[in-house]
Amino acid sequence: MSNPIIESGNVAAAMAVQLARAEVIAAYPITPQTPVTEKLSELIAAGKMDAEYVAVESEHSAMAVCIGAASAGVRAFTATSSNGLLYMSEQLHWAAGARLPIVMCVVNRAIGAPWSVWNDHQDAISQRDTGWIQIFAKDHQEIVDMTLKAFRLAELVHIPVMVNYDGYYLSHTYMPFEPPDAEHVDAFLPAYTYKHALTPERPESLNTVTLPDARLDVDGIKRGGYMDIRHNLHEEMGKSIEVWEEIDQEFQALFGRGGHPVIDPYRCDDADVVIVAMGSMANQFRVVVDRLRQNDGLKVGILALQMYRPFPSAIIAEALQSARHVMVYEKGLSYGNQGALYGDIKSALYPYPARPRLHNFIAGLGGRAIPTESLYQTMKTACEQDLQTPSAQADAPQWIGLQL
Amino acid sequence: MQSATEQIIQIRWHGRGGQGAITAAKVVAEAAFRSGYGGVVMAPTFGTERRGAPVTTSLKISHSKIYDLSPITTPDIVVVLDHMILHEVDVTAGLKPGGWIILNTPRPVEKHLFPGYRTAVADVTRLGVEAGLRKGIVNTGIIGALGRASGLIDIEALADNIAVEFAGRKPDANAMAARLVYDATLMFDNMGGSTDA
Amino acid sequence: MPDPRFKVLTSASTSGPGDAGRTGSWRVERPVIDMSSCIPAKTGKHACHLCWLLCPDNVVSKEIEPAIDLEYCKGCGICAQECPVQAISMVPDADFLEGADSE
Amino acid sequence: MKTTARTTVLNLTEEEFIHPGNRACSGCGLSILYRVGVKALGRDCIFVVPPSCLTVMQGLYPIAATQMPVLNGTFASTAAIATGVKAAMRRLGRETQVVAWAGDGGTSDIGIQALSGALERGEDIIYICYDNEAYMNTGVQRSGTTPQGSLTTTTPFSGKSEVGKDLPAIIAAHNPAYLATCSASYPLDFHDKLLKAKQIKGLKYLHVQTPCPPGWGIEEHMTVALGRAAVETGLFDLYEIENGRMQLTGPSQQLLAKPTLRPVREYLELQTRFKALGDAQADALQAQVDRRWAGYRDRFR
Repeated sequence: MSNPIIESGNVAAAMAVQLARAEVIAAYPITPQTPVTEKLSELIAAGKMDAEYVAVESEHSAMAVCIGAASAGVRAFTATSSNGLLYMSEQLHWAAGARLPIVMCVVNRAIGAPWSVWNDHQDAISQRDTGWIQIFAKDHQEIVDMTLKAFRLAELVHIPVMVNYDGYYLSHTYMPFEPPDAEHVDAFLPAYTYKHALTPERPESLNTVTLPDARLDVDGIKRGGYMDIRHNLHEEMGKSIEVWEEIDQEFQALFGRGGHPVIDPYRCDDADVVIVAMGSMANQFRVVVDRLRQNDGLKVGILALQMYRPFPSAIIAEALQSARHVMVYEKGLSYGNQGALYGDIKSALYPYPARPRLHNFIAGLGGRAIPTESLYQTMKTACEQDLQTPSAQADAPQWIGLQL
Repeated sequence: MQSATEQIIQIRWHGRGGQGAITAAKVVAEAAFRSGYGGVVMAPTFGTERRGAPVTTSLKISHSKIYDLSPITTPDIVVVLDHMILHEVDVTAGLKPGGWIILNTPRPVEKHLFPGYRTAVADVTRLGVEAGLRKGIVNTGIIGALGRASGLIDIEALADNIAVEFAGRKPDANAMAARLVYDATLMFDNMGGSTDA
Repeated sequence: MPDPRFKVLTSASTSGPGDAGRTGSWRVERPVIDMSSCIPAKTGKHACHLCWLLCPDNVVSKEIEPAIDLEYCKGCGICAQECPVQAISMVPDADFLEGADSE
Repeated sequence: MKTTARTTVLNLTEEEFIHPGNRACSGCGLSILYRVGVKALGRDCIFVVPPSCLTVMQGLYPIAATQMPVLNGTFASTAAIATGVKAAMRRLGRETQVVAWAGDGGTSDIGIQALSGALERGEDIIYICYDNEAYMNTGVQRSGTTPQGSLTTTTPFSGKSEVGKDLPAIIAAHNPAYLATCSASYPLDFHDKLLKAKQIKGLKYLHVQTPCPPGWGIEEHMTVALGRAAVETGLFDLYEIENGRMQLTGPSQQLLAKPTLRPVREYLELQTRFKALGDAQADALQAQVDRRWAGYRDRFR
């Protein structure tokens, strides 16, 4: 096993991409993602990584290069943030519909207007329906491990994977992590091959215009229409949760880390109140949970959600069955409705007998600081109040730390 | 079960964009980690600051993994790479009572008294030149003052990590700067007399 | 390699003729070659073959007596227009319909 | 300059790479171009195609008209997708030609950013723009290259008021490894320019005027005649730019010997799309062509 090192989250991501032996890197700068592609260009220029580095002219083209490379059977990677992710939105749908196992790091940042370079999750949340698998890391070790596992997952299920981590809180922060050794990574992540790879030996036309209805091919075999292809994407995205868990077990056997690939509960076993959050905020809540238990005797736990799409409804609903209250804290929302994660959790619980009361909190948009003290006070107040708020009223998200 | 609320030492670095406060904080983080602090988190200012503007960097040090990445609001120590910053920024903001102010200044320590706090000063700029560095390189030297005042990490561990971080960029002179500053640092406890041994 | 439990359906097409069906049915007029004027037919040598070169639909053969694949010929008439000796005439397809003769 | 033996109709390969019975319109200029062009490219190539008439011509899943691999991609990203495919070919150690084949809208409008980037990077690809001078696939809307005065469904009464973009000039400003203009009516010229492009490293750009019967308002059998008229009237010139040097080629070069060219009206009057073009505009166009050709004669003769 390698020795731990102290580096930024962006460097951690770049090291994982190096270890994964990505072969084509498409790069376009955007804060706070830029250091990922800077580091990769440095690794390639220094001969420490053998890959094609394409300095493209836009994020739209970054994903286009990945689409081209992956369609030809080569492992491709890019990274972006915020408006960059939105600029490639069309390509995200395309990559998923074409079932290309592209991996992309998204360093989560608020979306303009107005401009903000700071962290929230609206970029990734707004792309939740693209058909990409979306996972969220909480610290640098998870950035490294999840990125490697993301390549494995993408290539097993042939669905692109977005590895999300918080801008600045993780991207520019330095902390220790252990880079896996290359030999074990090679064993964990075999070379990518694609049965439909573009090649003159077996010519195929990919992403051809596809009719609403099924149609016979040149050999008389019935092939699905658009809807059948999309249904398959949906079904197989759902099945990816299981594969993600299996990959985590493989990873754990090789590297000794893992065990909570989909949800990561902390002190939830006996909790009356369970907080749900994604990304680094979920780790921050561990401190809050400890204080609430220690100082106030409140039985509180934090459930970190690691996989946002496909949404692990059953796993989450099961995990929340014994909670009386669930507090969903999130850094993005569906404007005019409620927190996107909140809505997902609410719908996940609907078929289950026990439905804890749900409470929605919006925090940290555009980098608004989320002081640990304010999380503690918010939780304390919420727990001390009569938590039997009628659900219609509780549905309206409470905004943490508003200054107007 | 390990408690996530375990004591965390919080150090806030005040420098100017381009001055190397981030690198200095990273060296201290490395040295702390190698010295047995399992939890270190170093976070630069989250912003769009440009060269020359005052910037801060946060360093948290703990014996166990740190889960709370929120910015430092109540530091135990502030490190100031340039005494002129004192005119622009209230470096004591949130500083815990009795906390340390580590300051690069050519002036005597008596000129930098902060009621209720402890001060450690050294002419890091001059000592850096003495160590063989270009004038204005202060980020390695100031680490010596931090090591001396805080006693958190052994000066040899700090100097070693400086040499590693600055491999190919005058590693010996940079390590020497920290050693010279360590020896020259003067400390004053404005809560009741000099702590200078 | 994908997990065997996954089908990975995509729109990957393989090539074959007649994707649009028998496009000969699009035609209103069909080209008819007068072999007594056609340069290669008349001279018995490979020559001219402009009808083969300029056919958008790849339905004219490059033979001494050029043949037209009426299954797919869309009847655009470029061959007739471009023939340097006007050996090709466009004749209403209706004239060739089954039963047209018996009327 | 190296001279290569020109392909003739007699020695052009009989091997066909495009299946008949595809979805192209009757008399489609692109079909002629595509069918003959791929003969020059051969089987060791991969096409990248954005939404365009070519997408439709390629066939509907699961049947394809082209016998070579094709990657259909989003409208704006043709040159970038081709970049990715080429990067993959380098990784795989393959010499396979990567050929982007897009329309004028996909090149001069929505795709120009990606193309400009690929040009600046000097990507080793062939980029073919078949210019039928409007968005034909969506039903004849004005594009950046639509000529002034042309009726389209978005310039329905008096025609496009602006002058069309000189796209080859924009490309030339990027200093591509090779640039050529071609016409669907001279498929062998296109074929041989592709043969040449295949031998050159870097980005090779071929701009091909491509008559479109429904879009131009011409009868289906007139496709080739129209493209020829565009060249013979001096409206659309065939040339190459290599190492920054421009040279008229083939049919256009032969026109240099002629004292006068066919009047542009002969070309305009064959098409309903120019029926709103007034005499003054036609005269202005003629004057513009005359000036350009006077310049050519001074320069090249």
